[in-house]
Amino acid sequence: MKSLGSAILLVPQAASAGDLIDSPVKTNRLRPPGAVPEEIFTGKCIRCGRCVEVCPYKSIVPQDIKAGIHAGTPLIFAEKIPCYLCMKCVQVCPTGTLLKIGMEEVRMGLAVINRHTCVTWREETLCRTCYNVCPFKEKAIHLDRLRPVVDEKYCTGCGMCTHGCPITDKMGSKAINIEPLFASKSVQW
Amino acid sequence: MKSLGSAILLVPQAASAGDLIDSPVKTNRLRPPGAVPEEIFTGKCIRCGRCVEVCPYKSIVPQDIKAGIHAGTPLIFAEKIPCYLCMKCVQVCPTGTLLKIGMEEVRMGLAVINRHTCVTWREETLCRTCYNVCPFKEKAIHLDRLRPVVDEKYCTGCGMCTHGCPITDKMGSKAINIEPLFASKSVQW
Amino acid sequence: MVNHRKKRNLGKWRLLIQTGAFLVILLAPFLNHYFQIDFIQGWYQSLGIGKLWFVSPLEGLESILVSKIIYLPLLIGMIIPILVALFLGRIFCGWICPINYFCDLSDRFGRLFTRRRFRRDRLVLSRKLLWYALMGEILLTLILGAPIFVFISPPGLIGREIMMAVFFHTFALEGVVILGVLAVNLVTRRFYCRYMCPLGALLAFIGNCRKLRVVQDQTACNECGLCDRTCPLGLNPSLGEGMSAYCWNCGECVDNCAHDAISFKWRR
Amino acid sequence: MVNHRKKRNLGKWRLLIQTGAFLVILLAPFLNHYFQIDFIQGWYQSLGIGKLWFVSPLEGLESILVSKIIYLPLLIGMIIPILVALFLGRIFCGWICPINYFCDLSDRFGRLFTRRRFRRDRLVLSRKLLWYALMGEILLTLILGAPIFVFISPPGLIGREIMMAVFFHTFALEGVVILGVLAVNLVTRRFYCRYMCPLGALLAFIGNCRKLRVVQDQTACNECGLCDRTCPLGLNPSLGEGMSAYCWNCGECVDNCAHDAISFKWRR
Repeated sequence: MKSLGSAILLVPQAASAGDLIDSPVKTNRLRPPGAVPEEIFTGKCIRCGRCVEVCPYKSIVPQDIKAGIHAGTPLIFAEKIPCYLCMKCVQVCPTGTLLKIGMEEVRMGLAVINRHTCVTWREETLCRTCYNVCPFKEKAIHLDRLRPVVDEKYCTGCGMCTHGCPITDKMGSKAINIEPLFASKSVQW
Repeated sequence: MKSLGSAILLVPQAASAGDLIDSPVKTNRLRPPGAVPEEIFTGKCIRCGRCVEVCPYKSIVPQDIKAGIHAGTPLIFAEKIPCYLCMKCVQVCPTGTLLKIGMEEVRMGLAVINRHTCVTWREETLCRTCYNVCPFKEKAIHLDRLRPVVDEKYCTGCGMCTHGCPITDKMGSKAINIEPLFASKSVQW
Repeated sequence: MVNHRKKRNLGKWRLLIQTGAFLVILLAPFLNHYFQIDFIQGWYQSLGIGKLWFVSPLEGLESILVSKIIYLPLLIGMIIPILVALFLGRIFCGWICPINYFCDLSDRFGRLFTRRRFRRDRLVLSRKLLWYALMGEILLTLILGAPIFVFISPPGLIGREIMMAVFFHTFALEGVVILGVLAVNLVTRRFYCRYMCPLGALLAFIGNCRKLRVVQDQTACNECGLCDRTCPLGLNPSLGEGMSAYCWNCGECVDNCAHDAISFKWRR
Repeated sequence: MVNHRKKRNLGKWRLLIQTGAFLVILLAPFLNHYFQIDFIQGWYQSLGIGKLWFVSPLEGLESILVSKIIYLPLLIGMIIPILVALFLGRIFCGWICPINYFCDLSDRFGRLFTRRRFRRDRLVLSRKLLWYALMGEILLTLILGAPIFVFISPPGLIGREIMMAVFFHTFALEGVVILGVLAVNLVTRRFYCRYMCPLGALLAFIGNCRKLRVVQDQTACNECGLCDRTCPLGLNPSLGEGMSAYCWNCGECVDNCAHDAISFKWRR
């Protein structure tokens, strides 16, 4: 719940920083791996599109002019095509907007389970899709009395669980969603 | 008690650093968030006043010529208007006198409870104002057998507790005060 | 038509290089997307060939100015484009940029249907506008905290639209900028390139003291004025404007001079 | 009164720009305080417009010298002011600084009541004092470990006093410096700017080899001496002192020359 709270705080915080137009980053809308804080992402990214071209899964989609000053910046729609952590994009980013990091260090966000919609937590059935697809199974997601539990320490926010989750509520949310917590970090100059 | 001790040491220490006039930083007189050590604060700050202008709460007050060489530098009077940790000032500081840090990393000082004046510690009544107003409740201030206790690990020194504290002694001190311990840190060149 | 004493072939070489450069950004998305061959990625904001990175000097400068962080690989990626501009001037515009390629193609196409070899420029402004475009672009970028003008830089947009079409079978809305730039070219040749392109301005600025220049031999010149009419940027090589910062060394005037009075010279 | 052959309007443009610049620092505190619109903050120590930062070169230099820490955003904030000074010289003083704005206004006001167009300078010292002021200021700053002179820099003080009035409904004591500077202006025009302002000295130093200069055409000059009397800094444009480091390119002499003998020239 705490995580959700701070994720909701993200947008007004970014707006108060003087952005003319709000960041497109929100639940299940993530920057690629290794992204610098959202505060300077749009300023640092030169819209060269190399991360988009190099991504073998078409996970990374460039924003168009409707995103205002964020147009041209890359975004991952976690529930559509998640990041498979191949780390090709961080290798080609020429500006350091995506910093070169290892697979386990990726923190695109944090998976948060909605215990009110998750069928396993509602004790309707025994689904363990998120657990099965997690690239860090037993670390990022483990089963606690057969119910999935996320560990902040290991979750990379890749979104494979969100993509795999069979539950979609009326608002389009999955029963496990990625909150881009780390995008709100501020820059150290 | 250790904390109080080093706070008292602060002023002579700063003076020994070659300042012609003592630093205005003392109990409840704090530099804004992210401030560099007091040793170089006055040298690094160019008195542009942008932190003062941008603060939505008027927490930050520029010193006038009576502060000697410190004139024009920003100061927060914790018991009057504390810092609400909106972090706008660190965003605009052009010189890095206020470094860009996150809300939780702020260390403007440390809240120290005076157990002789605090009505809860004196067991006169059950006041928990400081606990209630703390932005990091349960972390920075928790209740130990109903009495407030500060945790150095989490306290940012924002002063909201000092501002909220209903007790003011004859000297103008509150029952919980902010000691600017971290201002005495020395610079690593 | 003027009878050429010795026809040079710079124009054909330029067409070849422009076509090759265009094929690179046209084919790279296909190779990336359908064959997972990512040897070449990107376009003229940043082009990666194997492990070699080019970064456009203007985009790189803006990224540094806005983010206020020096990232060494970015600087290294800018070295080759800056060196090329230092020595050869605004040659990227004349010989590589797909916008000028399209404009050149449309000029060649037009010549098939009209007897007039050179189109007239209907709207001529002060050339200094180019510098104001650069300054305005950088100021606006700094105020907004995002490289907004460059994100709609026409050569970059062509690369992006090709990629969008290949990858997502759609076009981005901002592609209309390309159409606008090509449209104003019909009013005045290279209108955008002459007066408005901040990237061209930066390259021109860097190349102000370039080594390779278009030089006029006044003894051989018979003042026919053909070079002045042929220049797509509306410069007057006959008045020595091939030496100015504005010339992008395309070599049209060199090609067209009937008396060998204009040539490229390498200045030591 | 002299009959002007061709009246230039530089003076009116200057008044307009000065007024605009003053309105920015006058209105920004109101917008910040009452409407929480923090698009513009600060004044002439550091002005923030959106994500764009200007930092005064002198204050930035002192901050680096005293703290001995290089902070990249500070350097980037100084780029534009330094570039402007490199190309245009001490133009901030002449066209933006609120102190000179007030002095200009008082000059204009005075002309309403007296027939003498130009005030006489009652105390004329060596112009080199300006350099000593800069050196002394930097030395004192380094000795004290605090930018003491600049904290009482008059243009900065005006910004601070406006902010103090809006935010705290009070004035800071050090505001008397402004009154002092304006008072000595009555003794000798721009006395403080001529001999004492360290910021003006630094800008003059940076702009020593500036591109934009006031140049005198000796063939057109009839040596009437009007330019010399009109110069608020007491320079003699008729002796070519418009080319010296001291000139702040205000254009008063250009405006007042009856024979078009003095003009701004962009040096290549």
